[in-house]
Formats: sequence, structure tokens, C-alpha cells
Amino acid sequence: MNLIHRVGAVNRLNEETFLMTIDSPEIAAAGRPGQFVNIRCGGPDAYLRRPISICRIDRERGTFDIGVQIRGKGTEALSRMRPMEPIDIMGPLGNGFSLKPEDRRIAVVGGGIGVFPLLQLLIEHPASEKLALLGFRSRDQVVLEQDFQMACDELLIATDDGSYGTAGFVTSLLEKKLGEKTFDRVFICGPTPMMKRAAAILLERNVPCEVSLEQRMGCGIGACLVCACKTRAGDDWDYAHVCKDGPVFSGEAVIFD
Amino acid sequence: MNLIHRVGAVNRLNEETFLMTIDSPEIAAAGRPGQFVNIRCGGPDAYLRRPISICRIDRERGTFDIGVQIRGKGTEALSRMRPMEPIDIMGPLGNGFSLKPEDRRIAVVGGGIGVFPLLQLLIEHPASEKLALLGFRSRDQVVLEQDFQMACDELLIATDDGSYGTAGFVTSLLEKKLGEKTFDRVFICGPTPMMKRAAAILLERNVPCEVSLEQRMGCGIGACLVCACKTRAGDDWDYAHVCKDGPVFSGEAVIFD
Amino acid sequence: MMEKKTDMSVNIAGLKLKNPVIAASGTFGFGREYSALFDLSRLGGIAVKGLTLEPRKGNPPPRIAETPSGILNSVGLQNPGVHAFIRDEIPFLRRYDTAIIANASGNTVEEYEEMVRILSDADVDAIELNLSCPNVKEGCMAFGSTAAGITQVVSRVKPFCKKPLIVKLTPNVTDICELALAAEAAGADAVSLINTLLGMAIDVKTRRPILGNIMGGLSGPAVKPVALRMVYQVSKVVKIPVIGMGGISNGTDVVEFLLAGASAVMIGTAGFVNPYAWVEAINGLEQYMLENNCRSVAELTGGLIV
Amino acid sequence: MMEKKTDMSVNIAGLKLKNPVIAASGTFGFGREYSALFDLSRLGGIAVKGLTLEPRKGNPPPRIAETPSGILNSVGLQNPGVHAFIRDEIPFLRRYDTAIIANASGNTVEEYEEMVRILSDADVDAIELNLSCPNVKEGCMAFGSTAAGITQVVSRVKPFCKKPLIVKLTPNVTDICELALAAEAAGADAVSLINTLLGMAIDVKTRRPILGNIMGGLSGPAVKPVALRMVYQVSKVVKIPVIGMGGISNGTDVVEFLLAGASAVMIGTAGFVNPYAWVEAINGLEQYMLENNCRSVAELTGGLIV
Ligand SMILES: Cc1cc2nc3c(=O)[nH]c(=O)nc-3n(C[C@H](O)[C@H](O)[C@H](O)COP(=O)(O)OP(=O)(O)OC[C@H]3O[C@@H](n4cnc5c(N)ncnc54)[C@H](O)[C@@H]3O)c2cc1C
Ligand SMILES: Cc1cc2nc3c(=O)[nH]c(=O)nc-3n(C[C@H](O)[C@H](O)[C@H](O)COP(=O)(O)OP(=O)(O)OC[C@H]3O[C@@H](n4cnc5c(N)ncnc54)[C@H](O)[C@@H]3O)c2cc1C
Ligand SMILES: Cc1cc2nc3c(=O)[nH]c(=O)nc-3n(C[C@H](O)[C@H](O)[C@H](O)COP(=O)(O)O)c2cc1C
Ligand SMILES: Cc1cc2nc3c(=O)[nH]c(=O)nc-3n(C[C@H](O)[C@H](O)[C@H](O)COP(=O)(O)O)c2cc1C
Ligand code: FES
Ligand code: FES
Repeated sequence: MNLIHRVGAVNRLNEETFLMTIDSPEIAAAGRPGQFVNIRCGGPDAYLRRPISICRIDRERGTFDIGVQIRGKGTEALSRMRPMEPIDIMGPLGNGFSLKPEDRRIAVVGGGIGVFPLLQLLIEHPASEKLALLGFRSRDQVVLEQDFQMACDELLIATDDGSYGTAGFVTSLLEKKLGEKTFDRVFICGPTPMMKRAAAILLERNVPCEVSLEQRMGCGIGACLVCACKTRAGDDWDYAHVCKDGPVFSGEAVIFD
Repeated sequence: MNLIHRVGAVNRLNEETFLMTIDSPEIAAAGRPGQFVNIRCGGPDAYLRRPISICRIDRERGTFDIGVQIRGKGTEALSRMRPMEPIDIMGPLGNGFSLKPEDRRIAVVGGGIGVFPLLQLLIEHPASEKLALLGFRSRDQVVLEQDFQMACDELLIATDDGSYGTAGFVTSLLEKKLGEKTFDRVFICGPTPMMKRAAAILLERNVPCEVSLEQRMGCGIGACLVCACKTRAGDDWDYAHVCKDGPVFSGEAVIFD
Repeated sequence: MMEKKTDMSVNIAGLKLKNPVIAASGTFGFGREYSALFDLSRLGGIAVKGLTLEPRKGNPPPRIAETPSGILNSVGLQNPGVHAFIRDEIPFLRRYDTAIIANASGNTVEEYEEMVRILSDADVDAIELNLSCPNVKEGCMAFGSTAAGITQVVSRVKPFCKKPLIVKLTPNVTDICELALAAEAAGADAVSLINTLLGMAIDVKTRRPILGNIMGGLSGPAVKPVALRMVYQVSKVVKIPVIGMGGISNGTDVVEFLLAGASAVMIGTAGFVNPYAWVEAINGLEQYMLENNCRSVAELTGGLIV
Repeated sequence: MMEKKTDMSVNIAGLKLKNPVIAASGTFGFGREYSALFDLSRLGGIAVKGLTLEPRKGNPPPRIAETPSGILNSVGLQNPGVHAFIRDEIPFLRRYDTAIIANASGNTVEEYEEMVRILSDADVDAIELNLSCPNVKEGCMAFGSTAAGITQVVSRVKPFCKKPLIVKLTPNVTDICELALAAEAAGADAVSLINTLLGMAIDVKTRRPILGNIMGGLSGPAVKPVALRMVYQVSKVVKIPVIGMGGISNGTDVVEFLLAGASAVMIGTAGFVNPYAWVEAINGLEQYMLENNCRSVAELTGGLIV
């Protein structure tokens, strides 16, 4: 696996979020929606790599985009990288969302930075009808609206404070939409409470769904077993590992607690 | 003390040595020859500051130069800093060389990177006759020759392998010169064996000398006591501290062992 | 309505500090050098360089090695002796409105007793018994690494101690709680921890140890997780206040130690990298308290939710 | 004249390794994941994920926290059990020309014995007894932190052990030499050290520990000075080979551990940051040996000049 790639464009999306293009024909060719990359961000204190989802892939140009929210030392260091700088990335990693031809009508439900992996999914999914429900804290947190617009048939946005789109949680949008129609599969990514709620809503209505989980990681490839998440195993439960068994899991499999 | 200064020009002197100008009216105004600054070099692994001598001061422009040899993580990170970048420097620190009007005839004896602090000393010293004896490993290690030439009356260079100037050690040059004339004071900076030898030669002939010592440092200001060096204390000895009592010591005071 | 300002003061077994940030012993000398950089009155207190009965020269150089996110030191208690401290340094330190904590070491139990007797009559605010220095052959760690040793020293000095008595513990032990409990039982008014972790660095070019003394004490951010764990463990078992230290570099780190159970903290190594670390940590703590509506430091102490 | 190539091989009490670099237990799984990145036959050996008699689920997440130049982990020995290992993993590992070291833990002395009996009849090259895991409640650290505990376990399993027996020591003790000597006396063929230092990390925003299990084991470059010191101390007192580890990231670090007294080394955490750390360390060691005219690894072992 080649680790050294190159930073392309870096664009601020809002005060704390940026979109970074990475030049990497290898990752662009191999990457699938829902997979992630593990980035060595540098900076004196960010020892471990940071897992970041693949947000969009341009296979012709051999580049892919990541959308990143600055949270701590690592993402902060990452945000200061400049075009043309070398960047140390392992990827693509993890399993990605399912792309089944028989899923004709799909929806994505994204919250905050959880929207990022859903973009490439919408772009690439073979479904004939695609709905995107995205939730943000407020108007200034809304990102990639146009890009999502172009990648789906209908885009609905909810903001917690009502400063843009519908006021309230994206899960309410989901419930409302489910009153109107059903879906062959729904893909969810966002804060855990949101995913838990959304998955519950869908399971209740027997709509299959996939969720993309987050967990702190070590190796990023399945060797160290630190990125555990609780999943159903028959009548019992077990720990699966987000980096290798996920980050995408079927909604029924995950035990949110 | 203001810690944040700005990198000016950075010029390679040879493969492993560079000269860096720092914009800092404060340090330029307060700095004296032989004093040093303590630099936070950055880079993931260079935790401590690095002590580096003041090499030249331009008080009008409010800048000073340092000459640095790349040895490890810190100096390596320092070498990658670019003009206009902010740089975290404590200084000026330490005591510096004596600048006595009664010292009419002086010589400096420098070896390798030990030549750097001697440049500003030559520039600023009030003596009427100034000799510079500089030793390097080989021709490609010779640095700042012109600058030294302009700052003294006579410059002699020795190289270990004879590829430039006189073949042999700079201490041999010193012995030869002492056969011709004497000096009111001699200033020495370089590898420990060289300083030990030079000081011995001079003490034998009752020529006062000053040596600039190196030691690994913590605080850089005299509080932590890590930068100990052995000095005479009456009939006994004691540990003095390079950062506060030095880096310049009188040749008689130091116990080289 | 009057706005209630955040109260930063703490009271450690009778030792009143205006804020919980103390300069750690051995990293701050007797304050003179840092007084040129900032007003020492900003500090909660100053634990002065480790004192012994007689002056000590300390260990051969090099006395410091850089390690990943930390340092090793092997100063070996170089100090002018307790009498010179009282004569030359206390008057200087008293010019500032900050607590003076005398850090005392001895080679024998008798010497510890003598030190405590002398310091009890000196103008210091507390005595910190260093039972944990890894850099000297006799005394110190020898006493400090067993509960019996701690009991022996602390119970011996306690009757003569007229100041709050802080016992400083070494982390180089199997069970730090046992040591803290021994100190408490023998009369310590507080414990401080951690001193340095014994470590070593090697130069592959020369094939020699970097430190003149071969081994040295590890401090700085690298040790913070160990220090935090020990503060957490100890503060759960003792009733006396715990002063936490080990790798603290800023206000966030201070809050972590308080949450883990510390009543005050000390900062050392971080000051070598950032000479304003102490002041910035105080400011950072205050800001955290304001942002989180903490009225007092005590509200944070032991506030970890588990 | 034939040029003599540097000989990288080592022999640890009958365990022959083509080079002294082993993947540390728990950081390398059973090799499958890294086999996609490089040829496992490059490695001197692989210490597989810590095994127990029964499958174990391990501790609740989060199981990792980043610390300055290191990490804390609290995996808690999640593993499929020794039988699944023998059935499913050994055949895979045997495809590569590298030594298989089975890392074994037990809750009781009986379990340790049972593990050693089972693994003695399995196709592994050595057994590493994990007497030092800080992340499980019973067993392990409990036995591993006293000489008596080590003596008890090691002398119990030794008669049944048909493979080189490596005893892995915990650094969370007052005197690591005492433990190493106890292991040696009870029949260990080698000791490996260090396991992780017990530590903790706190999130000041949530006021909770970062790890689901509150405390965890510190590893990575931060612990290197402590590990190096312990390897130095232990190798001076035992006659059996010492396998050194703790924060090794590259060839230079490997040389440091060899000079301190190690006969081989293990690398773990560094591989999370650089998945080629093991291979690069082997290359780096070889380069050092060539540049310094070392004919064999044994020439470096214990070669520190003090
Ligand atoms: C599969 C996956 C995909 C992700 N995709 C994205 C994305 O597309 N865009 C984006 O902005 N963020 C994404 N995240 C979250 C991102 O990894 C964290 O925000 C980031 O690691 C925080 O690092 P930091 O240095 O800023 O914060 P710090 O607090 O300094 O991080 C300290 C440590 O905690 C870990 N950590 C902290 N928060 C998280 C988290 N939420 N998940 C995993 N590890 C964490 C860090 O990796 C690091 O090891 C993803 C996480 C996972 C697991
Ligand atoms: C008073 C003084 C003035 C100096 N002036 C100059 C100068 O003008 N130009 C120049 O090139 N070098 C100078 N040096 C030496 C310079 O400080 C070291 O080369 C530098 O610290 C090495 O850092 P590193 O990160 O490259 O090496 P590393 O090996 O990574 O350093 C590891 C640690 O050892 C310390 N260290 C290593 N070598 C030395 C040394 N020789 N002296 C002190 N600490 C050391 C480092 O500061 C650091 O803490 C001076 C040293 C002192 C004490
Ligand atoms: C250079 C140096 C000298 C020290 N000297 C002493 C001392 O004399 N007495 C003492 O009790 N602790 C001494 N210590 C230990 C510190 O007080 C403190 O316990 C330790 O460094 C951990 O804190 P830190 O990581 O903030 O430095 C010294 C530490 C350093 C780095
Ligand atoms: C995630 C993780 C899991 C570990 N699991 C085990 C284990 O199962 N058995 C064991 O003996 N050591 C285990 N260790 C300890 C390592 O083998 C090693 O002793 C320690 O991490 C120090 O080496 P390092 O700094 O190179 O990682 C584990 C370490 C880590 C980081
Ligand atoms: S991060 Fe190592 S197993 Fe997932
Ligand atoms: S470096 Fe601290 S006293 Fe010199």
C-alpha cells in the first residue's frame, strides 16, 4: 500500500469545516462509498492516524475529497496543510455501503459531518429514486447543499434551530417521509443518538437500513481490536470492529446503548 | 519576554549548515556577542528548545543571524522553516564574551560550528588588532570566510584534511602564532577537545582566554540546574551552569575532563 | 445583582493558595530566574529546589536527555543546603505574594528529622518531604518505595513539624495507594505525586547512555497518563488532599488532574518549553471554570464521572 | 574474498529467529491484516494476540485513547480462545517463514497450566506467558506483580512446557529485577518486557474517562525510556535472554534496546502509525550493522559502554 499521496485543493466550507481534495489514483480507483481513509495529520501531539470518510471520488482525475470538521489536534493540523504537500494516508479502508441494483428507491439520512460519506453513495448508487435528508445545527453549518442537490432527486434539510429548511431533527423529517412512501434501503450517518433513533424508526417499519459508525481507532485495519462496537450475534451479542467489519453495519446488527 | 519572532532569510552554507536571519528588534537590541537564544524548533519529536549562539547582529535592521548545523530532529525541523514564519525564541540568554577596551590585541580560535559566536565578537570588539584562527574538517565545511575576513585583520584557516588553508588542527595554528606574538585575550569556541587543548596552550603562556561551552539544557535560564559544567572554586571544584554562568567562562575557571 | 467571580483559591490542609497551580520542585530553582519573566505573585505557590542539610554538588553532566514528549533528568539534588536557602532565598521569595513550599530530602531518617526541625522554624508555608528522588543513591527513593520506609520517616518527623507536611511519592512502585495510605497514617497532611519515573536514554552513535548518571527521572507530557491514573487511585483511598503533577502543560491538563481527585497541582517540565506555562495554566483553568460555571476549584476536585 | 554478509539471526533459548524483530502481542492480531501490506516472512516472529482458554469479548469501548507520543488501550484480551487459534490461525500463519509465538493468559494457575499443555502440542515455536496484562480484573497482573505470583505460575507450567517459555513482565512494579529473577529461577527460558504502564485519560468536556474501562495500558514512544531502563536493569541480573519492547519505532530504537541488553525486540504501537514500522525497523537495524561493521546481532546485545 502506498502511503504518500498529495494534497490538492483545500476549501473552507464554514468556520470549522473544510473540504480537501487528495491526489491519489490508487485510492480513487479502489475506494467505494462508505469506506474511509486513515490520515497521519502530523502536528506535535497527534500521534495516531485520524479516520476520515471518503466523501466524493473523481476516478477520472484520480482524486477524492474528504470533508473534515476541526475538532482537536489532528484535524486542526490537517486543516493547515497546503496544496501540493505530501500527505500520509492509509486507504481505502473498511467495507462501505451496499450498492444493490435491486434497491430501487433509497434514502440517506445524514447529520452534521455524518453527511460526508453519503455524498459519494448518492452519486454512485444505481437506484432510480434517491432522497436525501440532512440535518444540521443551524444555517451556517449547512455544507455541500448544491452537491447533494445534484446527486439526488429530492433534498430536504432540517436545522435544529430552524434557521434553515425545516425546524427540528432530521429524524422527524424521516418519519414524515415514511408516512408518504417507503424505501428499499436507507443509509444513515451522523451522531449516535440520531442514528439510534433513525434505525429504530426504520426497523419498526421493516425498512432495511445501514448505519456508518464511528469509534476511536488504532491500526485501522482490524489487527488491534480497539475499535469495538456492540453487535447482535444470534441471541447473544459480540464486539465487532468498526474499521474492518464496518464502518457500515446493517441497522439490525448494531446494538446502540 | 516576547517569545514570538519572525524568520527572515534562510541560506544554506553547505550541505548540513545554514544561516538564518531572525527579525527581532528586542533580541537585536539586547543581544551581545557570545550570548545565545533558545529556540522551539517544532517537529513532532523535538520537545525541548535548542540553544543556538547569536552569530551576527544587525541592530539597525533589528535582526540577528544564527548559524546552525543540522544534527538531529530539532535542527532539522528548524532548517525547514520558511521566511515570514513565526518562530518561538527565548533570548538573549547567558553572559557573552568580555569586551574590554584594555584588550588591544585579541585572537579568536574557532572550530566547526564553534566559529559562529565568534563573528559578532570580532565585529563588536574594540581591540585594534584582531586575529581569527578557524578550523574545519575540510574545504566544503568552511563557512562565512568572507564575513570573518571583513571582521578581523588577519584570518587563517586550517582544515583537518588539508583540503583548504593549512593542513592540521587550528590549535597548531594557534601555537605557531603564539611563537610570533602575544595577545591580550583569546576567545575560543569549538569541540571540547579543541577548547581543552587551546586553553592549555594559552594558560601555559599566561595568555588570558575565554571559552564558550556547550551542554544539554532544560530551562535555559538557570532554574533547573541540568546544564552543569565543572569549574574551579578555590582549591575545590563545583558545578557551574552553562546557561546562566556561561556559556562563556574564563579559560582558567573551566575543568575539562 | 453582583456577579460572583470564580474563586480560584484552595486550602490544602491549612496551606492557603490563591490558586491551585504550584511550580514543581527542581524545575523552578528558587524563583529568581522566572521572576524576570513574570510576576511570581501570580502563582499559587512555589516548591523550591530540593534541599538537603549540607550543600550538594549533584551528578555529573549530561543531566538531561530529551525523550518523546518528555525529558529525563539526573540533577541529583544539587542545592546550596537548607541554611543557605533560609538565609539567601527566603527573603527574596517573600517579596512575592505566593506560598513557599520547602522541598526536603535526607540521606537518613535523622537527616529528615533535622531538616524538618530547621524548616519548621523557617519562614516557609509548608514542607514537602521528597521521599522519591530517583537520582541519588542513598535515602529518598530507598525510603520512598516501601510503605515501611515512608512510615518510618513520616512518623519520625511529624512530631517536630510545625507546618503543613506534604509527602511526595514516587511512581516507581507496584502499589502507590499503599504508600499514600502509609503516609496518611503516619501523619502526612497531604501527599503530592508523581515524582519522576526512572528511565534511560542511549546514544547509538557513541553506544553510551546519554545521562552522565546512566539513569534518570522521566517527566513531561509523556508521563501524564500514569500520573493521572495514580492521582485518581490515591485520591480514592486517602482522606488527605492530593497534589497532582506529571506532565501538566496547560489549563486543560490542570482540570484533568482536578477531576481525577487533585486539590492542587504542580507544573515543572512544561515550563522549560514554555516559560509562561504556569501563568497560562492558571489562566486556562480560570477560563474553564468561567465557561463551565464552576464557582470554586473544590467543585472540580474529584468530579470525574465514572 | 567472499564478502561476509551481516548475520541478523538470533537464537533465543532455542527459538531461532531470522532477525530480532517480532510483532508484539495484541497489536498484530494473527497477522492476517498486515499480510495484505507486506510479506510476513520478513519478520523474525509474530507474537499473536493474547489467548485465553475460552473466547473473550474484551472490555467496553472506547478502548483506545491518544496521549502525548503514546496511546492507552483497554482491549481486555478479546480473543477467539486458544482452540480457535489452533484451528483457524496457525495454518494461515504457517504459510509464512516466521516464528509463531503464542501469547497466553489465564485467570487461574490451573488455566495457565492448561494453556501451556494445549499450546505445547500445537504447532507454535514458543509460548509467551502474559503475566502482565493491566486490562483484565483477574489473573495476569495479579500474578505478575509479585515474585511469588510469578514463581507460582511459572513453576507450575514449566514441567508441561515443550516449547521455549518466555515470561512477559509488567513494568508496574517496584522492582522488575526481582520479578525477572523469579521467572528465571522458576524455569523461564527468556523474559520479555515491558507490557504496558497503567494509565488514564480524561475528557474535560464530558468530565469522564476516555476509556470505557476507565484505566488502560500506556504504550508507544512515551514509555521508551522506562522500557529501556528496565531492559538494562533486568539483563544485568538474569542469565536468560531478554526480549525488549516498549515504544520502539525504528531501527535506531532497536539498536538502543539491543545495546541495553536485549537479544530480540518486539514492536507494537508504532505499527498503528506506520504499518511498515516492523519492516523499516529490520532494514534500519541492518543498515546500522553494516555501517558499524557488526557481524551479528549478538555483538550489539549488552554492548552499552558505561
Ligand atoms: C470511520 C470514521 C469516519 C469518519 N469520517 C469523518 C469525516 O468524514 N469527517 C470528519 O470530520 N470526521 C470524521 N470522523 C471523525 C474523525 O475521525 C474525528 O473527528 C477525528 O479523529 C478527531 O481527531 P482530532 O485530532 O480532531 O481530535 P482529538 O480529540 O485530538 O482526537 C484524539 C483521539 O481521539 C480520536 N477521536 C476523537 N473523536 C473521534 C471520533 N468521533 N471518531 C473516531 N475517533 C475519534 C482521534 O482519532 C484521536 O485518536 C470519522 C470517524 C470514523 C471512525
Ligand atoms: C550555548 C550553546 C550554543 C550553541 N550554539 C550553536 C550554534 O550557534 N550553532 C549550532 O549549530 N549549534 C549550536 N549549539 C549546539 C546545538 O544546541 C545542538 O546542535 C542542538 O541542540 C542539537 O539539536 P538537534 O535537535 O539537532 O539534535 P538532537 O540530538 O535531536 O537533540 C537531542 C537533545 O540533545 C540536545 N543536544 C544535542 N547536542 C547538543 C549540544 N551539542 N549542545 C547542547 N545540547 C545538545 C538538544 O538540545 C536536545 O535537547 C549550541 C549549544 C549550546 C549549549
Ligand atoms: C530537572 C528536574 C529536577 C527535579 N528536582 C526535583 C527535586 O529536587 N525534588 C523533587 O521533589 N522533585 C524534583 N523533580 C520532580 C518534579 O518536581 C516533578 O515531580 C516531576 O518533574 C513531574 O512533573 P512535570 O512533568 O510537570 O515536570 C525534578 C524534575 C526535574 C525535571
Ligand atoms: C492494543 C494493544 C493490545 C495489546 N494486547 C496485548 C496482549 O494481548 N498480550 C500481551 O502480552 N501484550 C499486549 N499488549 C502489549 C504489547 O504487546 C507491548 O508489550 C506494549 O504495547 C509495549 O510495546 P509498544 O510500545 O511497541 O506497543 C497490547 C498492546 C496494545 C497497544
Ligand atoms: S482500529 Fe485496530 S482493529 Fe479497528
Ligand atoms: S538549562 Fe536549566 S539551569 Fe541551565
